[in-house]
Amino acid sequence: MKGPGPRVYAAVYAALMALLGVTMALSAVDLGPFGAAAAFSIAAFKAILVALYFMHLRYERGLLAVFASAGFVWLGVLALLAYCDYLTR
Amino acid sequence: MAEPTATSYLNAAYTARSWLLTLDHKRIALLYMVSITFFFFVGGAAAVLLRLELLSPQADLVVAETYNRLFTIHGVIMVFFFLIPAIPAVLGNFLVPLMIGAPDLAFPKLNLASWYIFMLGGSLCLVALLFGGVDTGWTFYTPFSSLYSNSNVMLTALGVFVAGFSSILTGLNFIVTIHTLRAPGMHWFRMPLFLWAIYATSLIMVLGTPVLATVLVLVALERGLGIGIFDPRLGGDPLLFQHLFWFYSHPAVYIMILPAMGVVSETITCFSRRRIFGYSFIAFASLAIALIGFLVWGHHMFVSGQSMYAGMVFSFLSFLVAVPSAIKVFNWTATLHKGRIRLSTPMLYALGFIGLFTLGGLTGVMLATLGLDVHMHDTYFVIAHFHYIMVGGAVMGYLGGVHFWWPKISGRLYSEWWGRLSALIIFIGFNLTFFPQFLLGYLGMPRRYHVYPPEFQVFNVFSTAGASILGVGYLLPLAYLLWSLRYGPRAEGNPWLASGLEWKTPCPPPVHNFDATPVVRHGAYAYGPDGELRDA
Amino acid sequence: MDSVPFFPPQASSMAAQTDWLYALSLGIALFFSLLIAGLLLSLAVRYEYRREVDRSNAVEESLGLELLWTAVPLALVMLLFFLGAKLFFALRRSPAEALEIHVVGRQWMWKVQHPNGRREINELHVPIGWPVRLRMISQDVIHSFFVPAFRVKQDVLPGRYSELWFTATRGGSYHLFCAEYCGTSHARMVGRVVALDPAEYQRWLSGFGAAQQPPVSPQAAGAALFEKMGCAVCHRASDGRAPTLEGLYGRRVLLADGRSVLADEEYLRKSILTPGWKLVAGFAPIMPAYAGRLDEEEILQLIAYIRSLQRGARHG
Amino acid sequence: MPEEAIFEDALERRQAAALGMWTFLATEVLLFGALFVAYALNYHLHADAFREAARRLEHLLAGANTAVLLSSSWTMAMAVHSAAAGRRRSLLAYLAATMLLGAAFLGVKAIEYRTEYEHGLFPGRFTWQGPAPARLFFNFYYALTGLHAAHVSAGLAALAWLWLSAFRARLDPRSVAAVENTGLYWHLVDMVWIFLYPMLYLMGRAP
Ligand code: HEA
Ligand code: HEA
Ligand code: HEC
Ligand code: CUA
Ligand SMILES: [Cu+2]
Repeated sequence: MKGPGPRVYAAVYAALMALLGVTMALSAVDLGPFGAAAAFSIAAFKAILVALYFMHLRYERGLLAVFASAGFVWLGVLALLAYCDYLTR
Repeated sequence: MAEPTATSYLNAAYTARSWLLTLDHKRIALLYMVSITFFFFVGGAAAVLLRLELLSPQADLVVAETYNRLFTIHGVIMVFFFLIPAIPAVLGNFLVPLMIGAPDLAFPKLNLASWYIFMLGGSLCLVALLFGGVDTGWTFYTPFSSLYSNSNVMLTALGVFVAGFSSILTGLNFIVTIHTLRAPGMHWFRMPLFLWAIYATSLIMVLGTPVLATVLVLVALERGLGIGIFDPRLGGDPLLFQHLFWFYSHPAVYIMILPAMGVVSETITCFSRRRIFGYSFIAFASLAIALIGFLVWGHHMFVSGQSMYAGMVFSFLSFLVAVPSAIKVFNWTATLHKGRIRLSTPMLYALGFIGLFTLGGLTGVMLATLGLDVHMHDTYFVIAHFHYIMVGGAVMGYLGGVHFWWPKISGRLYSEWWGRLSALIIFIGFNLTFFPQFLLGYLGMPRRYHVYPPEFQVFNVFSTAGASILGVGYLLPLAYLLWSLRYGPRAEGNPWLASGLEWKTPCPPPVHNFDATPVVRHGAYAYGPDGELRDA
Repeated sequence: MDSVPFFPPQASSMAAQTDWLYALSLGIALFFSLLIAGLLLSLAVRYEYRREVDRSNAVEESLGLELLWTAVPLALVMLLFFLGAKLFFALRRSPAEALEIHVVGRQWMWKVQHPNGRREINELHVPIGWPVRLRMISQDVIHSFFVPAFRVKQDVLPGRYSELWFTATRGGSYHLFCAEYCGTSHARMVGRVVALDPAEYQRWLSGFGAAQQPPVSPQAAGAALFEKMGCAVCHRASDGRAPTLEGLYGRRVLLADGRSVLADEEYLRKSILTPGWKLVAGFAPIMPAYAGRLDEEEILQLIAYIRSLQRGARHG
Repeated sequence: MPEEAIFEDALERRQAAALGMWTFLATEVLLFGALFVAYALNYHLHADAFREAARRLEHLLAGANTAVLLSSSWTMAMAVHSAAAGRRRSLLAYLAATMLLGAAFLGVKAIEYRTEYEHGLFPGRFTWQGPAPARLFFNFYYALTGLHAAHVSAGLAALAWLWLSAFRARLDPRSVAAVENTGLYWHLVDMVWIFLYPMLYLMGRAP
C-alpha cells in the first residue's frame, strides 16, 4: 500500500534521535517520581512514531491497528492485575 | 476397498511423502488426529497407573518418585499434547476452510510447519519421559522446578515451549483465514458457531501462549544457567512464576472448552433439526469468555500468599466469566424445544457434554468462592472439577465432533449401535470415576498424594473401578472407527442432512474442497419448520 | 457432628460457616445441573423426531429469556461472591490476642515451636477455645499447611512469612497435610493436629517432649543469639552507630530514601538478612547481611526477641 | 493446494500476509512484555537495590547503541521504500547498511557484556558486593538483553537472506513482501529496545 516517502522517514528519524537525546539528558536530572514517567512517555512516543511511520500503520487498514494494539492491551491486563496483588500485599 | 468414483483428498496420492509433506489442511488435520490419539493413550496409560496405585492407601504399586512422574506426565501430555490441540488442530484444521468456503487455510506451509513443531515438542517430552521423566506437576511451580527437582525439567519445559509455538501458529493461521478467506456472502453473523468458537480460541492461543513461552524460558535460565529470576535467595518472588504461568494457563482452559462448545452448537442443531436458539448470544459469549478469561487467573492462587484484595478481585471476575457459559448452556437447551430430536451418537455426546460441563462449571464456581476455596484448593475437589470439564466436557465434545464429521473425514459410516453403546459406557464410567472425587476432595484428600489415610479408600476404589470402565469406553471408538475405515458403508453426500458448507462437498471432499467458490445466501443452521434442509 | 457423612469433622470456629457455604453452593450447583439434565432429557423425549407433537411457532430468539438467564446466574454468583469474600476476610484477619506459634516447613517435615519454646515435629498441639496464629515460613520450596477439620489452608513460602489462624472448638486429633506439591515425599509431609483443653495444653507445654532439657522460649533463644551473632555490639553501643531496637516493632520507620514502612515481622526479617534492602534514615550502611548465616528458626527467634523489646524497657 | 490458488488476487493475499505479520508481532510484544512486567514487579519490590545496580551499567555506551539501532530502523524503512519502488541497487545498499548497523549493535552489546564480566557482574562470576537483590537486577538485565540480542541476530539472518536473494534475482512482488515483513519485524525489535533502554539503564541515574 501507499507508504510515506523518504522525507517523512528522515523527519521521523531526526525526531527519534532528538528524543533519544532528551531522554538521556533528562536522566541526569532528578525529577523525582516524574523521571520515570517522563522517560517512559518519551519511549512510548518514540514507539508510536516507529509504528505509525516506519511500520506504515498509519496507512493501513484499521484492523491491523487493532491487532497491533492487542499485544499492548493484553500486556496492560497482565500488568494491571499483577500489580493489583503486589501493591496491596 | 472398492475404488471411489471421484478423487478425494484421501486417494489423491498414497505415498508417505504425499502425507508427510502435504499442504492440504485436511491431510494435516489427519496427521494431528493420529498424533493426538497417540498422546491421549500415553496420557491415559499414565492415568491407569495412577488409579491403580490409588486403589490402596499404601504405596504398593509404585514408589513416590514414580507416582510423581506419572501425574506430571499425565497432566503435561493431556493438556499440552492432547486437549489443547485436539479440537482446534484436528477438527478446526479440517473444517475451518470447508465451513467458510475456502480452498485451504491462509498459510498452508505454516500449517504443516505447526504440525512438525508440535511433533518436535511432543518428541522432546517423550524423550524426557524415557530418560527418567519429570516430577514437577504440570504446573512447574518454582522454586521446586527451577532449583530443587532432580528430573528432566529442562527437556520437558523445552518440549512444552516448542509445542507452544505450534499453538501460536495454528491460532494465527485461523485468525487470518477467518478474516480474509470467507466466501462471498459469508458474513460474520452467518458463520457457524463452531467458527466463532475457533476464532475466540485462536485469540487466546495467540495472546496467551507467548507468556507461557517466556515463563518457561525463565525457569530454564534459572535452572540451567543460574540466572535466577524467581530464586527467593536473591529476593525473587515465589508468586511471580504463578502469576505468569496462570496468565496463560487459565485462558488455556478455555482453549480446551471453547472449541468443544463450538462442536456442540453444530451437532445440537443438526440433531434437533432446528436453528440455534439465540445465535448472537452464543457467538458473543464465546468472545466474552475468551476476553474475560484473561482476567481471572488469580483464582488459582487464593491461598498462595497473594494479597487478600487481589484475591477478591480475581474471585469477582471469575464469577463474571461463569455468566457467558451459563448463557450458552441455556441457549443450547432451548434449542431442543420443539425440535425433531434424534439421539444419534454425536447427539448423545452433545447432551453428555452439556450436562457434565454444567456440573463441572458450577463446581468451578464453588472453587471461585473465596472462603470455600481455602478448604478445597489442591484437594480432589479440584481434580474432579476439571476432569468434569475437560474429560466430561471437552473430550466428549471432541468425540462427538469426530463422530459427527467422521463420514466427511473418512467417507465411511461407523456402526451406530456401537457408537451409542460406547457413548453410554463412557458416560457411566466417567461419572463413576470422578463423582466420588468431589466427595473425597471435600473430605480433605489432597491431590498429588500416592499414599493417603485409610478412610479415603472407599471412594478411591469407586474411582478406580470407574476409570477401568472409562478406559474400555475409550478403546471402543478406536476399534469401531478404524473398522469402519475398511468395512463401513460408504457415506453418501450428506448422511445427517446437516446444513453448512462443509456438507456441500462430497464425502470425503476433493483436494480443492469446492469446484467453484460457493456463494452464501443465508445464515448458519438452515433447517426449515419441518426440519428440512433449506440450503440443499 | 462426627457422623455427618461426606463432611470432615467440624473442629474449628470456621468449620460450620464453611460447611454452610459449601452446602449452599453445592445446592445451587446440583439444582442447576439437575435442572439442565432434566430439561435435556424431557425435551429429548417429548420432541423425539417420530413423535407427533405441536411444533408450531417455535421461537428462535427471545430477549426476555436471554435477560432472565443472564440475570439469575449473575445474581446468584454475586451472592456467592459476597458470602465467600466475607468468610475469606474472617479467615484472614487473625485476632490480636491469638497465641502465636512458629512453623517452619521444609522437605518434608513441619517443625513447630510454641511460645514457651517447646518444639514438635509433624504435630501441632493447640488449646481449644483460644485463637491460634501460625507464623509460617519455608526453608526450601513452597509447602501448604492444611487442616481439613479446621477448613483452613495456607501456602508456606520460602523467603516470606505467611499467617494462618483458627480457633479449635473440639478436642481430638486431626489430619495435617501438606497441600502444595513439594517433591518426592510430598504425600508423607503429613502429621496431626491435636486440640486439647486449655489446662491440658498448659500441662503439655510444660513437658519436655523428646528434648532433654526444659524448653527455651524463642525470645530467650533470640536474646542469646543477639549476643552470639554480635548484634549487640552495634545495637547496644552508646555511640548511636546503629538504631535502637526498643519499641521498634509495630512502629513506622523512616527510611533513607524518604519512604516510611511498618516494622512488622517481614520488615525485621529483611532488615536482618539483607540490611541493604533498605536503609534507616540517619545511619550508615554498615550492618552486615546475615543471609545464609541464620536459619529460619533462628530468625524467628531473633524477631521474637526484638518484638519483646518494649520502649523504655532495659535490654535483658 | 498451491498457495497461489488460495487467494482471489494479490491484494487479498497481501492483506492476509500483513494481518498474519501483525498478529505475529503482537505475540512478540507479549513474549517480551511478560519479561518487562516481571521486571517491573521486581523493581517495585527492590527499588533501591535495582537503582543502585542499574548505575553500574554502561549507560553512555548503551545510549550510543540506541542511536545505532534507531539508525538501522531508518535504513530499514528506506530499504522497504526502495523495494516497493523497484530500485534494486538502493535496496541492496540500504539492506547492507541495516545489517552493518545491526551487527554494530551486537558488537557494542558484546563490549558491554565484557565490561560487566570484568567488573564481576556476570552470572557465575558475580563478585560485586552490592545490595542483595542486585543480582536479581543483573539476571533480568541478561535475560532481557539476551532475548533482545537473539531477536536482533534472527533479524540479521533474515536480512542476509533478503540481501542474497535480491542480489541474485530481480525483484518480484513476493520478495517485496518479504522485505516489508522483515522490516516490520526489525522495527519491532527496535521498539523493544526503545523501552528497554530507559528501563534498564536510566532508572538509577538521577542523583
Ligand atoms: C477446560 C477446562 C476448564 C474450564 C472450562 C474451567 C472453568 C472454570 N473454572 Fe476451572 N480449572 C481447570 C480447568 C477448567 N476450568 C483446571 C485444569 C484447574 C486446575 C489446575 C491445576 O491446579 O492443576 C482448574 C481450577 C480452577 C480453580 C482453582 C481451584 C484451586 O486450585 O483452588 C478455580 C477457582 O476459581 C476454577 C474456577 C473455574 C470457573 C469459575 C470456571 C467457569 O468458566 C465455569 C463456567 C461454567 C458454568 C458456570 C456452567 C454453566 C452454568 C449454568 C448451566 C447455569 C447456572 C450458572 C450459575 C448459577 C452461575 N477452576
Ligand atoms: C485433558 C486433560 C485430561 C484428561 C483427558 C484426563 C483423563 C484422566 N485423568 Fe487426569 N489430570 C489432568 C488432565 C486430564 N486427565 C491434569 C491436568 C491433572 C493434574 C496433573 C498434576 O497434578 O500436575 C490430572 C490429574 C489426575 C489425577 C490426580 C493425580 C494426583 O493428583 O495425584 C487423577 C487421579 O485419579 C487423574 C485421573 C484421570 C483419569 C482416570 C482419566 C481418564 O479419563 C483417562 C481415560 C483414558 C484411558 C483409561 C486410556 C485408555 C488406555 C488404555 C486402556 C491402555 C492402557 C495401557 C496400559 C495401562 C499400559 N488425573
Ligand atoms: C556493624 C554493626 C551492626 C551489626 C553487627 C548489626 N547491626 Fe543491625 N543495624 C545496624 C545499622 C547501622 C542499622 C541502621 C541502618 C540500616 O538500616 O541498615 C541497623 C538496622 C537494623 C534493624 C532495623 C532497625 C530499624 O530501626 O528499622 C534491625 C531490625 C537490625 N539492625 C537487627 C540486627 C540484628 C538482629 C543483628 C544481629 C544478627 C544486627 N542488627 C547486627 C548495624 C548493625
Ligand atoms: Cu510440603 Cu507438599
Ligand atoms: Cu482457572
